[in-house]
Amino acid sequence: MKNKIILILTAILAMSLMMTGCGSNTADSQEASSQSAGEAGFIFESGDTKVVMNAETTDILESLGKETDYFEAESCAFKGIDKTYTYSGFRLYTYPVDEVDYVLSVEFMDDSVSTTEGLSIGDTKEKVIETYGEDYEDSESSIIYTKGKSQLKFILDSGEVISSIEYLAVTD
Amino acid sequence: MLFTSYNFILFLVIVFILYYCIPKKFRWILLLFASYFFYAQAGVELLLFLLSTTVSTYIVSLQLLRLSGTQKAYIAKNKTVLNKEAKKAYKSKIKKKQWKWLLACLFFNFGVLAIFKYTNFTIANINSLITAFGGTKQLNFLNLVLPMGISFYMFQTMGYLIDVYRGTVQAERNIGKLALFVSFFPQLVQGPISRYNDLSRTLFEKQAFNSSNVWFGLQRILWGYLKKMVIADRILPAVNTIINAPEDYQGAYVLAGMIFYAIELYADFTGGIDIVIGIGQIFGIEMTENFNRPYFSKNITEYWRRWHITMGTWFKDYLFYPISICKPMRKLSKWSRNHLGEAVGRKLPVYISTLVVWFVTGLWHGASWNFITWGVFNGVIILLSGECAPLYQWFHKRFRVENKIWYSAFQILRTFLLMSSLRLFDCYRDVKTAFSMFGTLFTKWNYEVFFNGSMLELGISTADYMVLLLGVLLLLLVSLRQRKGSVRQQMAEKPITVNLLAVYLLFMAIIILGAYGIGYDASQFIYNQF
Amino acid sequence: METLLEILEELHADVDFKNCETLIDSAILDSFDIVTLIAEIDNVFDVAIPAEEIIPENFNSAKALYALIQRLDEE
Amino acid sequence: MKRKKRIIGIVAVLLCIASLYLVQKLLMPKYSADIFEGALIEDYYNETTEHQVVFIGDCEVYENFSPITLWEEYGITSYIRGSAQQLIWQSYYLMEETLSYEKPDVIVFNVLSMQYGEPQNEAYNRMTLDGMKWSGSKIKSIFDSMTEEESFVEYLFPLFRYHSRWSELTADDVTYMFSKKRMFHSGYLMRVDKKAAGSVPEGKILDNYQFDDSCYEYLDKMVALCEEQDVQLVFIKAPSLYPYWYDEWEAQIESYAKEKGVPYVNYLEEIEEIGLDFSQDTYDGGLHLNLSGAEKLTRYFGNWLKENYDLTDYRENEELAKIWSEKKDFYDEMKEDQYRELDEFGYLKSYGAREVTNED
Repeated sequence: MKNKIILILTAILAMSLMMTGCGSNTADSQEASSQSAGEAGFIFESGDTKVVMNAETTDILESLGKETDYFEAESCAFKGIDKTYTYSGFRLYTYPVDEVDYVLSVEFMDDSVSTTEGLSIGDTKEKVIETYGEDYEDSESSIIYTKGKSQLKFILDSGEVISSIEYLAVTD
Repeated sequence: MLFTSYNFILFLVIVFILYYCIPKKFRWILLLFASYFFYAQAGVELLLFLLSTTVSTYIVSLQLLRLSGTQKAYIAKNKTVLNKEAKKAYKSKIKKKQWKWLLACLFFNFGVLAIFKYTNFTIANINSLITAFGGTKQLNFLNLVLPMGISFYMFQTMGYLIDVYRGTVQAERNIGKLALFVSFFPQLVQGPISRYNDLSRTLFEKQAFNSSNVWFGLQRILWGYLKKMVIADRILPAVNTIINAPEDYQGAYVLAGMIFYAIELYADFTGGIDIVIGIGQIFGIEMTENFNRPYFSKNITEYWRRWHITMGTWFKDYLFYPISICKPMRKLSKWSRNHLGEAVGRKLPVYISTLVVWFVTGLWHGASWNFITWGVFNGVIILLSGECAPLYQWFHKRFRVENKIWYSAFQILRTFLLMSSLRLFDCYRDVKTAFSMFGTLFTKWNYEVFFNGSMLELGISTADYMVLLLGVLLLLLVSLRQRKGSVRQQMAEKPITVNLLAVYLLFMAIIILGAYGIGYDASQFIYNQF
Repeated sequence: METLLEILEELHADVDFKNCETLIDSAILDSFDIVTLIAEIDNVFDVAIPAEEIIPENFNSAKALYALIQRLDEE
Repeated sequence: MKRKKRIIGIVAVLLCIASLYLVQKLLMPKYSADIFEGALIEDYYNETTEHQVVFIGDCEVYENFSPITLWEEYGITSYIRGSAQQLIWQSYYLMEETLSYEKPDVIVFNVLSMQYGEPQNEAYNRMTLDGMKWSGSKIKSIFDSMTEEESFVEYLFPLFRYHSRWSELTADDVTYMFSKKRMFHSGYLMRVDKKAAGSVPEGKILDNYQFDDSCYEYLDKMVALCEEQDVQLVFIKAPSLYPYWYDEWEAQIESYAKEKGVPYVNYLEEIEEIGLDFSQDTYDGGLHLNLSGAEKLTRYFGNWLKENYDLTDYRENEELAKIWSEKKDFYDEMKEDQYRELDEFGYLKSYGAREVTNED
């Protein structure tokens, strides 16, 4: 029995010795494997409030202060209610997951607000692509960038001028 | 096509019905088609891998056959003139030729395996070396899809080839049959790794419908599904919660994780094998058993005799022995006898080949340092316990605990925990984490979490725990029954109504308690990924 | 034969190798023993037992093993 | 001996199937405590007589029109084949199915669902589809409605879908195993409570206002089907303030209706005429009307029907009168009971309402 303990201890010892040995390699091979892992998404900043998609709303609402307008919509048949908070310049939409609300999207309503990267309604398509790059999917009149669990969507008037900007949560 | 998908069930039913409708002599051909259809579901282009292995093996095996044929003929012809030496010389000449062929084929096939399984791993390591030496240039990863089940059919087929080379197996002249041996669909994805002599006995036979075979096979399949769907997939969320957030779940959680994973892995892997062997049985095909109640092992060596048996024996026969008794090794051993003393010379071969084998075993499980470390540790511990064997014997004799139940129980528990802690390596994202998590077992005393309800925060509910508890108890019960031989046999001897009721309950348990459908993410069998 | 038995005794003093017929089947000899055994035999009898001969039939009893050695010696 | 075995085998199989059926019945959701909407569709099969008017659509019909009122005021027999977030192809196949049971004079379709071009949500699918009796229509509807995660087998044997409910079974699951709780009034889901509509935000800017082609496809099919069966088809947009009804959508529907010669009424534009007061007539801030709202809208609609189509007044018809007075009684009962609960608890406890929490 004693010997078993000794044995196990030696094993542990051996392990800890090898730690140093494998350490460096593993770190990298993990890097390699975790390449596809989701990075942080787009974040909307109002003042010093960071609005992160799919984040719990309580704190965010707290620091955004009193909304100018509030609306809640009971979705057909289901208990959950989608809430809409209107602030000057943008709207915040939430979705519920059992009793808790999460950020669904932030929609700009006028050019008084701008994205963290500095785009606002009225800017041109070129500027968008300059700022956010070529890696987007575009439908008839919109450009959508996806990053982590969030999307940034620009709707273009006559394919040229931004008529709407929206941060969207990618829910699954 | 996951075994647990509706499509697979449908596929199976259709194949089953066809199998017994068509004339006996075509039945193995149907299985061949079925197998290729099954494999094609993963991607038609993947069939190329299957084919390349099959064809290359076919050609080479026939070459080997031809050569030994000529050898016989030659010797027979010149019996009179040839003296012993000449005969030997000729034989070794032939053997060399055969050896070349064999080598070429092994090289080609394992080459394919290596490229698809280990390229990115190698790149990762090269990159890390580059950075280690202050380089900035990094190689890009290739995106190679690992062909389904390649580790299994590769080993099985190469085993066959080596056997042909050794002359213990008569090379198969019908490429169709060889193709079926390589691709037989139930075992294609997760073994067991069959030997040609074992499998071919029933695989190509003209199978007649045998109701008791079908009945037994069916029960085995259900039993497998119960393990996989009711136990393994139900406990899965808890395991993932724990191992995916090592920073949050330490100490007691690691212990819980170890045990949960032990349960999951057992239920998943043995369940999968039950399904495979059961399917074989309903087609009247016998496959080698892959497990023998492993968690009842009293030491690690025994454990590896009883867990994933077909892999163990494969490595033993095709890697361990060849290495440990090859000429250079014998020379080495002789040399060290003379220079380093009896004991060393005696052990050296065993030590070297053991470590090699376990390194490869680790590598076989996956291209990552986790598995390699895991493998090497198995090897080390096996050797260590080998070293301690005399001490044990002394201890056993001294205290006369050998056959005391409580002592056996202790040994079993000890082995179980040992193996579970080794598995930490294939749980956690990298070796470092595995070590530090193992450390927290002793440093972080938060064992209260077992009682303060934290266990319900892991993603499985009280109801789940209840099901799991019952499930595990059932597994235990059946394992204990198995000591008295086949449980299904024992059931069959009971009145038919009892037997039917049991099977019925099994069936209902799967339907109702199975973790399948919407709300559960359909999960692969763990061993499909190797 | 005697020498072979001696070699075996060295491995496991407590086994009656003269009469035991199931050295492999009842897991008395594990793979380590076998390797050691083969090395020894190579040493003493100068007979190299190839991997393909490592099958239960050849190792289950001292007799069988001895027969094997002789056969290989013949060739 | 062999024969005995075979008999045992057969019996066993039969028992097994039977028990599977029972278990399935037990485990399927009963929608008896909340989410009553789930039981709407199959409630139709309890109807014993035909209807002159059949409403088809989503919550904007089953929450906003009251067939009982239609009967009381105009002697028009009607039924609402509505279900939560009913998608347009589901509506079409329900229409198809309904027409295989009866031949109404008028079919009313609420056009809100034109906005959804592809399957939306498994739970809603279930509520529309599980209730349907097996028929070609059901099967087609299932295949058109399935989302990625769903599979036909799970519709064929709902047990595979609901097997996990074993852990949340209640007494209701036994009580309503074979016949659902009576909750509806010819497909109308009653709510008497009030929640005034605040300011409703105008809808987000969309990048594309064009209805999906597949939606038009089914709209065409509806028109064709009704012509073939010569049933008068009517399009409506119920006066729900939310979800937002875009002018671009309105325009498309109008032009489509004109082109096909289908009457179309958008009640959002006639809120005054109807006399709807969204501080009084809605129970959830403008999405759905409550009883008083529904009755107002129904009267208004009934008038319109009477003016435009000559629908017989069946109030004199003994048989129907009997059936409908019975319906009426149940209607009044429930109305009373709901008012009682309002007084007692301040909210409709047993009618799927949420407890009123005074948000600022």
